[in-house]
Amino acid sequence: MEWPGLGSAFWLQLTRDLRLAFRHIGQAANPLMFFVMVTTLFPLALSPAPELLEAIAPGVIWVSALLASLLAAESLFRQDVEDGTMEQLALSPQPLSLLLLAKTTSHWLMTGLPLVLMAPVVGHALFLPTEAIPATMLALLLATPVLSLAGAVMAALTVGLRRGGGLLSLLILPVVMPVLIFGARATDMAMQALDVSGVMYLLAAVLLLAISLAPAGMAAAMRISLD
Amino acid sequence: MEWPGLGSAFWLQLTRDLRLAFRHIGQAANPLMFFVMVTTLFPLALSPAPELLEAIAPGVIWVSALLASLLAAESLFRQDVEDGTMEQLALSPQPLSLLLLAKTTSHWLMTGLPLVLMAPVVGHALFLPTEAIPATMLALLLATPVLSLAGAVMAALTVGLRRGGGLLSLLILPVVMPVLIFGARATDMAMQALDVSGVMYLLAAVLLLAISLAPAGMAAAMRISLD
Amino acid sequence: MAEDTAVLLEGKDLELWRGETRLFSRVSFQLKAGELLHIVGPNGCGKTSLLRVLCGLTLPETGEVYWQGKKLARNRANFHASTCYLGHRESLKADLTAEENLVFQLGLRCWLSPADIHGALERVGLTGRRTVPARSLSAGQKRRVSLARALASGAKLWILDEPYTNLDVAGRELVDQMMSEHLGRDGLVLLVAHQAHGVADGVRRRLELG
Amino acid sequence: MAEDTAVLLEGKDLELWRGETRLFSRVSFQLKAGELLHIVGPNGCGKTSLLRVLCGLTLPETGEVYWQGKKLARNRANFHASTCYLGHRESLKADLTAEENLVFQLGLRCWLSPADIHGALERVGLTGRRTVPARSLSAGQKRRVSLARALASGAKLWILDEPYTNLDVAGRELVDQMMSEHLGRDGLVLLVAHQAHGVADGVRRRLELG
Amino acid sequence: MWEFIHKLGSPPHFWRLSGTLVPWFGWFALVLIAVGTVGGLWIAPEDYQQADAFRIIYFHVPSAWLSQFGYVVMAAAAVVGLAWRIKLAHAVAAACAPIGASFTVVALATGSIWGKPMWGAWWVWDARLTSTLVLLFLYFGYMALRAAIDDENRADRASALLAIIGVINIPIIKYSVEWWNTLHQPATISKLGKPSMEPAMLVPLLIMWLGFTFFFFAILMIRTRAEIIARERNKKWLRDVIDKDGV
Ligand code: HEM
Ligand SMILES: Nc1ncnc2c1ncn2[C@@H]1O[C@H](COP(=O)(O)OP(=O)(O)OP(=O)(O)O)[C@@H](O)[C@H]1O
Ligand SMILES: Nc1ncnc2c1ncn2[C@@H]1O[C@H](COP(=O)(O)OP(=O)(O)OP(=O)(O)O)[C@@H](O)[C@H]1O
Ligand SMILES: [Mg+2]
Ligand SMILES: [Mg+2]
Repeated sequence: MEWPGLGSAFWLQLTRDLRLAFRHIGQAANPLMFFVMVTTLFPLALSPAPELLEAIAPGVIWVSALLASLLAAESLFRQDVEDGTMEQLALSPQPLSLLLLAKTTSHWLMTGLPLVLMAPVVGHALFLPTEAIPATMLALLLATPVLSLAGAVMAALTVGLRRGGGLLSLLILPVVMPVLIFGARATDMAMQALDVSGVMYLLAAVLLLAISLAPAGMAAAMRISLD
Repeated sequence: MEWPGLGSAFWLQLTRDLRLAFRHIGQAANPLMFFVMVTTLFPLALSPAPELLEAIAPGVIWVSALLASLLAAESLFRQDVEDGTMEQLALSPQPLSLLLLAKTTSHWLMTGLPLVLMAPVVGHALFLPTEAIPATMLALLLATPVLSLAGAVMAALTVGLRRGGGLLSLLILPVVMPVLIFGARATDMAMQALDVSGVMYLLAAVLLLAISLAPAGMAAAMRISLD
Repeated sequence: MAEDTAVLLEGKDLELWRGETRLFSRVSFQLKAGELLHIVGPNGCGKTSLLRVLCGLTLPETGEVYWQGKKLARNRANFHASTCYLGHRESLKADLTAEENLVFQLGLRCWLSPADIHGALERVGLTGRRTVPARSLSAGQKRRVSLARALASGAKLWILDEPYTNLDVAGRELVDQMMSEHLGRDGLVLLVAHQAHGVADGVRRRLELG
Repeated sequence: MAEDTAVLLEGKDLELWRGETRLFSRVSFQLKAGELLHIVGPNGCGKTSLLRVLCGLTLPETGEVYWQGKKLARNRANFHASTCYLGHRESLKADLTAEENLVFQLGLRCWLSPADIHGALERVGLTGRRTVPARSLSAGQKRRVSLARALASGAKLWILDEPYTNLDVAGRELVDQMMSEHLGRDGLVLLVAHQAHGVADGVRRRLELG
Repeated sequence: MWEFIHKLGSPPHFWRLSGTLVPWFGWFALVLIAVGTVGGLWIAPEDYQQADAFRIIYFHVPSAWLSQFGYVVMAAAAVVGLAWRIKLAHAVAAACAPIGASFTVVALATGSIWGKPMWGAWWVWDARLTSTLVLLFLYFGYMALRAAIDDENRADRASALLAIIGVINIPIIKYSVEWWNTLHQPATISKLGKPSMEPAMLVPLLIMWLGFTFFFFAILMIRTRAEIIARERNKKWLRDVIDKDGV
């Protein structure tokens, strides 16, 4: 037997998910909306003293990035499992891990990437010093995929289950806390004009680790959930 | 024909949704855990200096309130619509608005109430001055239902007008932002030992408005979506 | 005008469009107590859509549905209290057991003792599966839960959309029995089914769509 | 050992438990090219579960499934490339049209020209519904999309779980034709259906469950 | 190896083995902890800077150690359960979670009690403290996931996977003190060669550590037996055993 190669399978899955996402543009917009709300909330709600905002800027950016991706993880696989298309993916000759990775990628493109692109805007809103913004964007670029991947693994674990009770968040947060720490540290150091390369390397390493391990984890978890 | 009264219908719907969320009573702890985590995130991301934490405490508490209500809102009605139980609700002699209100209530009990109850703990972790806590709890008690109701209307809209319906969900921004801002303001003022009664009255007014208008809105949107 | 001889359910030239296509038009019928209307037609001719119009889920393009002589929009609650609709999808909460599902769905429309619900579940042969969540029931068992709902609902009008789906031979006979008994009780049945039903007695009519 | 006379699909004493109950045990069978196995049994006896075990979705408690003599776990990709599974649920993305759905699902398993897919859709009589999202297709039309998938997949082994569901008379005949042709092409069919199928020729076997 | 795993993997065999071992472990633990407590709280000399406050170390360190060790045991059991499909291993993992969680709680509690005099705060956001908190969350997540799945078989496999994923956190806890310059005490005991602690303080600590470990295993076996009773409730061998010589 012969079947299409990995590349085309990945591409097919990716494009399909993106098309679906754009048909549900509303749901896709939610995390972004949340991100904007959060970042505008702080200046509005707190006494908007620039130095204070500047001090909390890293925390706000990173936590809202984390929470936004968390928000989206919930609905990553659920629909596919409920309408039975996931079953068909598991029954296709393509490795399930690849297909789920593709789904996660599209998910990242819809939730993670916008955050990276919005970082400058948010940064300005919070009086983040301009020189800290490139570093922040790079750090986000490295970290958000990790958040998506971790979220995907946990989503695959819990997809069969009744929702609510914030079980998913309970599972994701512990795993991603280190990423958060590193990321925020990167922004922090950049603000003090320190050398961030060390942290960046660390984030990159974590990302590589996640990319290499997460897909297998997702696939295993998904096969269990489908059983 | 005769059928059970509104009260019992409301109660039935409420208990069913709660049971769906917490099969085991232990799961009722998850939302609490969730808030503990969210609040631990900020100190992680920031340099954990007490005075800084104290400064952002209001923002943190209110952001996690927003998150909690958004997290579940997206799929508040979707599952019922997809598995066809919503159809049966629409075909029951009971007014649909009542049943949807009951669903929203259970959602609030799962997401909003825990936050209110955890506020003291969270506040303490973030060095929120003790005298600010009662005001915060009251404000949360008034505001979180509004968030849940707004989220529910949004959910009804997104479920209904599928293509791009989510964009309508942006309409809730004008509703939600003021609530958040006033809420955070209340905490802030309480921290400075100012008189918060004004803000409280305002929040209460918004709550009454929401309770009186939202259910009809949900029901209408839902009937359209079921057509 | 609610004696049993009177017309209970009536559709007056109903018309429905979907996108560019007109599904049906000028559909009219009357149904008295103890009558069964068997709606037939090829796939996609609009049977399900018609049923949804009749139970008030969909607004028809033109035409009206009357229940006990009143427009449906006027006495919706009254109408819904006396109808039971079984669609293509069993509407069950996957995480609740069959029993819990029935207790909730029926609890909204009538007062029932647990005994009644057990009785219905026993009638459809699900006593052995008390503790199983609906998710892991088999397709036929899910269908049987819906049948139990119709039984216990005590509704006057049954709207059944392909009730035979996924049922084994015994199950299909059960459906026929249920319908005959219901008609005997002066109940009304709106039936959509591709295969011929086995209701011998009672007044039976056919409506050809498409 | 992949000549057509050889055993292609084999199940060796399979056993499966669900909760406290044992669904089936010591189920064994062999299937050669051009053979159809009709699995029958009352509702809830474990037919669907058996099919899921056979296509590798569920791990059996004991026993093994062999494809072309190799354990299923060993050559999963190979096996899945040559099987097509139609479950109780048609697995369609509600927001995509029938065509888009097929293009994606089949694109993962074989190279197809749009013409092939149009051909399949035409065969099952859905040419008129090109632009309709799967959500608003009728139950029978959805089922027909799944049939089109089986047709276009060019798979050697068809696993059909109640393919007749929701189909009108013409549709049921279509299924029978499809199966006969497939068997004629030395294909294998695993069929679960409550009513008798209309496959005249070809080797037909029965497996009673429960 | 293979035979051994499968022999141990059979519930009846484990039942017999644990039945004989539990009392031994229990008594060892009791004696060691008693000795260690006396040694730690009375015999050991005062710390020249912390006075008596430091004595809490005798409860803090062992429990903190067991909080991690417990997780490793749980993950290892999970691996065995997934790889060889041994049900007993899953039972062990399930039994392990609550124990590890409670030791983590103790570590956190004693730690913050100690932190009050040392750092002037119950809690500081320091790497090791945080990662320990994360560990607690991991335990909770594991238990929550298990509770959320009705079908036992699936619950076993899913939660096993989660346990394995979570192992990442252990090295972070262990080496957080080296990776980040933290408030928290760096490795003072575990430093090979000459520990930077005088024997009179060290010896009781080691005794405590040993006692806590025995205690851990005793509880683990007891809880596993409970799990077995729950899982094999309608198996014949279990009924026979229990009829013969009780639980
Ligand atoms: C909530 C606060 C604390 C937590 C969560 C915590 C956690 C831990 C952990 C996880 C270990 C490693 C145990 C091992 O790997 O064997 C440890 C060891 C230790 N902790 Fe703490 N700790 C806390 C507070 C403190 C305080 C306030 C002190 C004293 C100033 C302290 C002193 C020590 C010492 C001396 C060790 C042994 C170091 C070694 O040799 O590895 N801890 N603690
Ligand atoms: N937006 C649309 N554009 C064109 N056709 C549509 C649209 N939405 C629905 N339809 C058509 O409306 C019909 C709905 O049919 P319905 O479900 O009532 O059929 P049915 O008689 O129940 O068929 P079945 O026997 O398969 O259940 C389908 O033919 C479907 O293709
Ligand atoms: N956790 C559980 N406890 C007890 N029984 C269970 C559990 N999960 C599933 N079952 C039973 O397993 C069986 C699964 O049946 P399956 O879906 O294979 O039946 P089927 O032969 O396909 O029936 P149908 O003809 O209705 O499709 C059902 O009888 C169901 O009640
Ligand atoms: Mg139909
Ligand atoms: Mg079946």
